[in-house]
Amino acid sequence: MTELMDVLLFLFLVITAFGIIRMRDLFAAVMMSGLFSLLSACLFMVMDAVDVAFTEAAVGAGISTVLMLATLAITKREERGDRRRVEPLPLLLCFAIGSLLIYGTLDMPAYGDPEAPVHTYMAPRFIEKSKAEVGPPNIVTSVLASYRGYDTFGETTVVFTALVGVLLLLGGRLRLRPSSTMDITMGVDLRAVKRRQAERRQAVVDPSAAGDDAAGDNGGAA
Amino acid sequence: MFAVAMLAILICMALLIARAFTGPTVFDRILAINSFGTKTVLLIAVLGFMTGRPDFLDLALVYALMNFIGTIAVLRFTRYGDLSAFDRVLEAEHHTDPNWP
Amino acid sequence: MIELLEQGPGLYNYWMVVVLMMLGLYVLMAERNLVKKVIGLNIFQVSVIMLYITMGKVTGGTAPIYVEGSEDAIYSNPVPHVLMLTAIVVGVATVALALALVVRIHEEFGTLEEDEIQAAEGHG
Amino acid sequence: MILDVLSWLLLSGGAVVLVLTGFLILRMPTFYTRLHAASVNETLGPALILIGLALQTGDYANGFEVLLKLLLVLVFLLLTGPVASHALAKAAITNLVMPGQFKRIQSQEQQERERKEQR
Amino acid sequence: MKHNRILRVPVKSLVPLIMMFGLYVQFHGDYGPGGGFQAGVIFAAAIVLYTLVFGLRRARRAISLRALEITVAVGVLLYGSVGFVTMMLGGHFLGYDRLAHDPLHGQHYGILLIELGVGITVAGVITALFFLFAGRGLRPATRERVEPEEDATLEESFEGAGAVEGTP
Repeated sequence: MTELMDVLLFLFLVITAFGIIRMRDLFAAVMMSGLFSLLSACLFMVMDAVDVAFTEAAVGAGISTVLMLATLAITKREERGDRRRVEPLPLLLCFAIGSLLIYGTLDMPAYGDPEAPVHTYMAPRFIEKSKAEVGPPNIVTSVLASYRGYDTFGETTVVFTALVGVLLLLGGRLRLRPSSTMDITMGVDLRAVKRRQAERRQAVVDPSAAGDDAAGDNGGAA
Repeated sequence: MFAVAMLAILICMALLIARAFTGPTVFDRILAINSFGTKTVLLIAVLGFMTGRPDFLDLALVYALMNFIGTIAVLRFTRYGDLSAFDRVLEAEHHTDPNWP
Repeated sequence: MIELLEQGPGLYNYWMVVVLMMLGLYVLMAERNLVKKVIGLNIFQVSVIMLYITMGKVTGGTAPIYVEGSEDAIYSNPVPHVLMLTAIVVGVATVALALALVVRIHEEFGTLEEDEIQAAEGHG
Repeated sequence: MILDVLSWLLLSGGAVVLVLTGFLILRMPTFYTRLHAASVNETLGPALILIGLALQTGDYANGFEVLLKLLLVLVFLLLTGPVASHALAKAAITNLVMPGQFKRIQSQEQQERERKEQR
Repeated sequence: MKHNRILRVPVKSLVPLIMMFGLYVQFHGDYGPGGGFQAGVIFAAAIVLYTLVFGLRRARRAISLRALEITVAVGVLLYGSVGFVTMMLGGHFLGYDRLAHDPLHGQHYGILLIELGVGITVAGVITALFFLFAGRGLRPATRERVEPEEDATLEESFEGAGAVEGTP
């Protein structure tokens, strides 16, 4: 049954990927990529990778989709629809590389083979010793946090750096721009407000010099 | 007997994927994908019992949660074309409604 | 079909992974739309993760979390899981950064199509 | 034994509900009728299957924990499913058309289909 | 008419529960699936859900971006400082054996601390990313730019309006 699930889910996955590629509507494509990610998380679950499934579900189906939707909200919803033909050169290249890779897989150990080279080095040691050396029952956690602690430190730093990059690109100084303030104030034109304020300030300034100081102080303090 | 339920879930998934692709309107797609998320939750639960280790139900909870968030985000997008411009609506309500928290 | 059920999928997983990978590559090469490219990158990334996880699976094994009270349980290989956990995290960081770039490009050029951007820059 | 039979009944009932509503989602003519099928698919199907699974937890060592989590998942699904359906219907009504005007929906679908065929 | 009451009531009660679930994932990661990264994402997801239903401004009033920046830095620093402390105690960088008398306990503390660091970092990063992307939407995407100086004076004058009017 698990094998059948594996086969079917992979089939669904490839069909979904095809569908995403053929879609013109970016919004629909983003939604379908959420579905794609849910499917792949199911597959990880079938292949015993519980932690990976956990992460993929949390990131791919939730956060990635939300971020992409936010991007679409700021940019465009539709792809330009004039070109519908298939590009020959990339297609040919993909076929060539793909057939080479498939030729390469012929030498790979079959799915689930316990004698595969991957399972003979490192992994048995982790599985046998990690309980005695590190402690937690979850082997993935003990490898992630203890044996490969450097790696995780690097990962955390990468996430941190990504935030720094996005802050540089999108952050700027963190307050609302005038045009957006206009949005929020239901179409009250802030420029008009500003003009009126300037006039009023001028009116305050003109009669006496004392008013000038007060208005200037207030403006400066704000 | 878990196999029967699993098979039903897989069939339902296939049907939902078909609807998500053919769906003429956006809302059909959203509906299909939302239902699909629920099916994945069920798949995790049944799979745990099938393989004899039903202690991974945290995952099912996460799937349900993320699916809900995704659906809400998509609906926000279709409703307002934006994930944040609906602030306007909320603010307006805030000004007109004295009972608003 | 029955043979397949008895023997297990064999190399089927790898082939599907290759197909996915090529789909992602095709999108990256042929598509002009930047958001679509990010989605293609996502597909490619999932295919790579899938390859590793496929290699980590052991027939008859369970998830690499110790089963209480049983000494002879077979576990799947935890090492690919750890590597791919890191890869997913880095992947979401990449996607976020790419999307931020897309947003900035759209603000600057008003379009998401690559050829239009090149034309606007003057060497299209 | 009785629990086993009951659980089997619930599981197969859930399976039937899932497949039937899945077909309905695919085959129903308009969006609102499909939504009708989908909300059954999102509440009744999972409820039957999860309760069926919950009756099986007695066989496991950590059965109580599993039972608790299953119920938590069930509560969460029953809480969020109808909310999502409601939000979906509301969004559809504001963006699309009212449920009574089937002809307009159908003509819109027709237009979409024609536009697709033209591509 | 109240806006989206049906959405609001369940979400309001769900958000704290989701946060609690995030904490469970964080500290249960040793025994089952989960860990710092997943917990951070779930924690951030709760905030995202709140933002989606109640609006960005309310969410930002609760959690400012400045605070998020500090949080993220604190997470990375926590991770790094664990490694530093183990070096100070005479071990390797991130060799947790030295953190307690019993190496197993040391490993336990070490894993707990660095998972906490990862969780804090990721929660902060994801929330900040969402705030940045959604907040960008508040500005209509046009090609005309608003110069910072003009921007500043506008805001100043808008905020100072009450003061100017208040001075008779």
